[in-house]
Amino acid sequence: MSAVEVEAGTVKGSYLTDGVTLRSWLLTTDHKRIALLYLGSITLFFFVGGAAAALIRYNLITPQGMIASAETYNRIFTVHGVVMVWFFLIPAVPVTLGNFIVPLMLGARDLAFPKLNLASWYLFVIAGAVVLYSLFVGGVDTGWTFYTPLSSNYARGHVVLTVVGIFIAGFSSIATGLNFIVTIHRLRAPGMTWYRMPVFLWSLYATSVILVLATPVLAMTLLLLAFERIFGIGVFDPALGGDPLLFQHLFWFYSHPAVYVMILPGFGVVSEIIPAFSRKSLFGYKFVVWCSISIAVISFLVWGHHMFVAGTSLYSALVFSILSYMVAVPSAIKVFNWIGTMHKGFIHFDAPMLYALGFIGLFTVGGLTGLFVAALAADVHLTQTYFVVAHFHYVMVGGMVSAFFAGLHYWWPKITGRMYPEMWGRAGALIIFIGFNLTFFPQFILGYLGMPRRYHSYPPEFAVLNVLSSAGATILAVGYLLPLAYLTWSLFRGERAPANPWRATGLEWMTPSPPPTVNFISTPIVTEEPYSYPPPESVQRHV
Amino acid sequence: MSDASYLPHEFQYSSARHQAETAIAGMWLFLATEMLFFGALFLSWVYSRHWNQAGFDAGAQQTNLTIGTVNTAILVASSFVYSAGLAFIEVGNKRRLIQCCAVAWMLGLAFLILKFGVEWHDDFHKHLFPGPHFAITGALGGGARLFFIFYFVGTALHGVHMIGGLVLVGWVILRARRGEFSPGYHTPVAAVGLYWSFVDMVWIVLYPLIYLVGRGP
Amino acid sequence: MSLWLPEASTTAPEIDHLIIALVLISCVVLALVFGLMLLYMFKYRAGSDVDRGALADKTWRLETAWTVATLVAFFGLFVWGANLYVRLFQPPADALKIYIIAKQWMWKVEHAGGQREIDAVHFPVGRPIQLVMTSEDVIHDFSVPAFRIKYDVLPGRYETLWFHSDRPGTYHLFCTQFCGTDHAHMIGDIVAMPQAEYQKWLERNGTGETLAEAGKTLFMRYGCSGCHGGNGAGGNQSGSTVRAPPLAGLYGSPVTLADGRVVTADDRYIRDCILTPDTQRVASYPPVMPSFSGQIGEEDLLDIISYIKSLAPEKPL
Amino acid sequence: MTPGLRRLLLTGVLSMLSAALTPRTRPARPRLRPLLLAWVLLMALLAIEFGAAFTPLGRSARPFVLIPAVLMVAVVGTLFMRVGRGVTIVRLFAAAGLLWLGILLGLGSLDPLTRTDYPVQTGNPQ
Repeated sequence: MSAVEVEAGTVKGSYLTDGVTLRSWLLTTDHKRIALLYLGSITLFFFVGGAAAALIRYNLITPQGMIASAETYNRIFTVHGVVMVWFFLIPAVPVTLGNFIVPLMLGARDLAFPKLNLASWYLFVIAGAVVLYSLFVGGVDTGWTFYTPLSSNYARGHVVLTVVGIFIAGFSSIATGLNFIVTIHRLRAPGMTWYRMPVFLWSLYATSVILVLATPVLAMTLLLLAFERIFGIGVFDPALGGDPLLFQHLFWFYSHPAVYVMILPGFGVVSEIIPAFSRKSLFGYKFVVWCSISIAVISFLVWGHHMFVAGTSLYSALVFSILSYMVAVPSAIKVFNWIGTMHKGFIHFDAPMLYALGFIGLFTVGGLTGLFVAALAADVHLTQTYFVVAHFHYVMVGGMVSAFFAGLHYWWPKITGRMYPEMWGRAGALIIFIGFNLTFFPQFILGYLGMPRRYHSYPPEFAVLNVLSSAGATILAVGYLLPLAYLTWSLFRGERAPANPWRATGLEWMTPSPPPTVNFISTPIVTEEPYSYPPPESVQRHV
Repeated sequence: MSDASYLPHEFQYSSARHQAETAIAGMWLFLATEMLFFGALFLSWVYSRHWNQAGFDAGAQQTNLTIGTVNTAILVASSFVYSAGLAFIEVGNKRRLIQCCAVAWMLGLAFLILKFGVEWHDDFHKHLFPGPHFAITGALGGGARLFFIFYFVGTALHGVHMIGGLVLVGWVILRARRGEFSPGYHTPVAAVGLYWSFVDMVWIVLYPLIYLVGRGP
Repeated sequence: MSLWLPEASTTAPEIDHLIIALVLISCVVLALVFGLMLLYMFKYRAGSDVDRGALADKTWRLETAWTVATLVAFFGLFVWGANLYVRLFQPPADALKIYIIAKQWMWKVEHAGGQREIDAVHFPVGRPIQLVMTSEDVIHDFSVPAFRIKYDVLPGRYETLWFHSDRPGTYHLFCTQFCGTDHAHMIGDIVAMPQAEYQKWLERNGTGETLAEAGKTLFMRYGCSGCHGGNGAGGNQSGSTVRAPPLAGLYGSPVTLADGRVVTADDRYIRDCILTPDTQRVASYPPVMPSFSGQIGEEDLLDIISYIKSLAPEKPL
Repeated sequence: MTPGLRRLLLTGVLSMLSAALTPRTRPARPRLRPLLLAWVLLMALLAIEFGAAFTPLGRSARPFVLIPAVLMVAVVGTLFMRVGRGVTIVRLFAAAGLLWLGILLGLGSLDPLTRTDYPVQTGNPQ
């Protein structure tokens, strides 16, 4: 991608300095500014959800529970689930890094529908406000899964309010996904053929397919749940002829693909970083690309594996089990490809690379334990225990949050025009990796031993492992606070970033840091494959 | 639309035509999400009927087939007339566009009046609303109740989409009266037309689910 | 090779074998991934002078190889897990039935002899036990880690679970489907006892009235006998104007329904007949039976079903 | 289906094909013919559906009255919404919507349609 020279010097100011009033931010249609608005919002939610997580680990230090009331505990883990899933994990990479980077990577000036993009942020904020309000006026104690008939007929608390919040957040997701898909189809720079697109774009394309096609099902499900709770319509109520498993089918039709909404962008981020810091092109580019797309499709065929012991038909359990193994194949292929990329590379250990390597390790553990719960008979023993909790935290927190941090560090110079302190970045990556394993590895064993999830108190024989997990959580908490501190510091004191601090490929590095409002002064023309890192010999000389 | 190259467009697009085609594509993708939205409702129909077939069908037999069929014909006609309006503006006939949109709008309103003013009114009168005085009791009551839940939820959600459609068609009429559309620029007319026809499609599926499948000896 | 968790049922070792196999596979893959990662991190670090040689530019051969290898391994795991799962949910014919009713937040347990207990299940070792479970309110889940079994307990229908334990002892019973405030207190004991002790326990806790006897009283009280006859002999015999199918000998036999389906009359079928008779109507009988949905509690239902079950055909009227 | 109906459907399909194949030049007159054809087809299908309401069909065969509705949806999609014209991704999006709808309804109904009563002991006590 050589046709564009860095135009530093010809541009005065950047998207950050074009308009400094609050109004110019709140009414902006610039994808870069909207990305920053989103970044602020999801950071807030990450720490709300994180505080709930801290309280959960605090409670479980002793078998009888440190928090006196079981009801309070139940509300806390519901908040943790709802906020983390819908207000951090699902939006995190797409709406921040995606929003910022997608048009830049494509060589476009903005997304296809900038006003829709701004509207999606407002929807997100309104949704978040509704959910936080419901939390302050008493919260919900159903778990984030809202299983009927508990949520419809039995739970106290503000179920309808929370559901309304999630319903609105869903439309924000749909707007974002729709924008990305149309943008990637229609706004590629001249010469940017499909196979010249970096994997990050492919991943966000796959993510958006899921957002756009799964979220409406959640919307209808939540609508029916709200009707069920307010009017007692009975669609999910066995006493009125309904079927509670219908709720679970509809819910997981959305929520299982949503897991891939959380992880696919992470795949994309890592697929950018590993080649950039190995100074080598991505191993098996086309395989990685098509793995992303096939994950997006197959992820819709596996939701039934959440229901192996729920009372579905035996045949449907068998079908869903084998399909679940199918979806694991492309994920496995990706891990092999990243490692293949490192082979014979020139590996630099900057903070983004360390986070990315942490991602590969933790995601591999998460993926492998997924095989346990996809095997029908093993799932019978392991499901609904801490084994499952550990499994999905390895994928979503170990995997996805590491990838989010990797991407945030990688593109931080581009977004802010400042460098973060490198040593602190590396320390953060290491502490998060260690803290994460200390927190969640014991939970695999707890789960095998049979400790059920969502328990406020537990039999004393589980105490040692729980204390270990809670101790690890304190390290993890330090690991997450660290980036907040040094990244904030770098905003004011960080070194000025050059246009391409990593000597990386990709159109986003061909424009100044931070980019001008119009992204590119002249439309870039793409002439090369992605990841065209110079041959190793020349790098060696350079080093 | 070769004469459209000089028309204004947003800065991320290369031409007005590029922008117009993209907007239409975006509308189609939105309609794909709407398909899945109603798809979840249709799945609830499958479940409710599967577990309560006799009662569910007994409920369906209480519906007003005449109004349902007339309403289907009205919506089909409305969609037809609107599409004709689009065909007229493509050749620059602005007057016909306004006339067609107005007819389509009124047909849509007629549908809503028949549906909610007459049919729902009768249903309430016959105690078919699944409340405490629900008319169908006994062994088939449970299934019939679930049928009318589907009936009221389905028609209400479709009705909300219809009202949204009427607002959009009204907006198109207003802009058309201001003379904003031409053979070179009529993207909003086409996009709203897609939505309007989609709402029609939803009804075309709801019609047999409500009035036909449960009927018969 | 159980870590600290006893393998107290006959299927537990089989599930453990599957889990151990999965652990071993995971360890191999992890060693491969971490090993290669660490090796490359060291060997190909930017500063190292190691000879990189020429890069392989054709990758599809390698890609196909590991795709196929993964697929084959996964298919093997699927077959293993699925085969065991299917057996896990096929109760043997001679199982002793115990009835479980879950409600927020307790387990109510009923034995055929009329013994009732709460948050504990006593049963004899050495023979298969089949649980017939339902819930009075929300979805619960009956989980016994020591037996490696677990199944959701849903309102409005019977679910079943079976196990065979040869090891006397007391094990944990957990509710593992979140069911509201005191979910964590919905725990109990699974007590496996030697035959003789179990007999003693039954005698000690006997109420003098078996489930079937209690059910007979209810059969009269709810008016079932009005149509189905005093001993479930069928209607239209003793001057009754209503024709109703006979119930004696019904349990376990095939029934042809009005819509042509043939089903086996098990607990779930009889339950559905009582609660939603129109969906389960027997061929050649008129649809006159009223629905008892919402009028009979779960415990009474179990008693009535036990009574119907006890009506063997040879029994003199 | 009657032969007359079959002929009607055939002409419909043929004209859809010809509409899709005609070059995309702006006609001097509005293209009303395909719309009229669509309207006629839709009314015919509606009449079939209406007739089906009075046909004796078994309870499990009744969902087949959805077939004309599916055809009507196809007519609206091709002739009113002109899915065949415009940029390729329009067809891609429409196909994606249909495919995923199929997944939702297909895999979603798999469970209730195959759910059996729990396997009871077949060894009859008699």
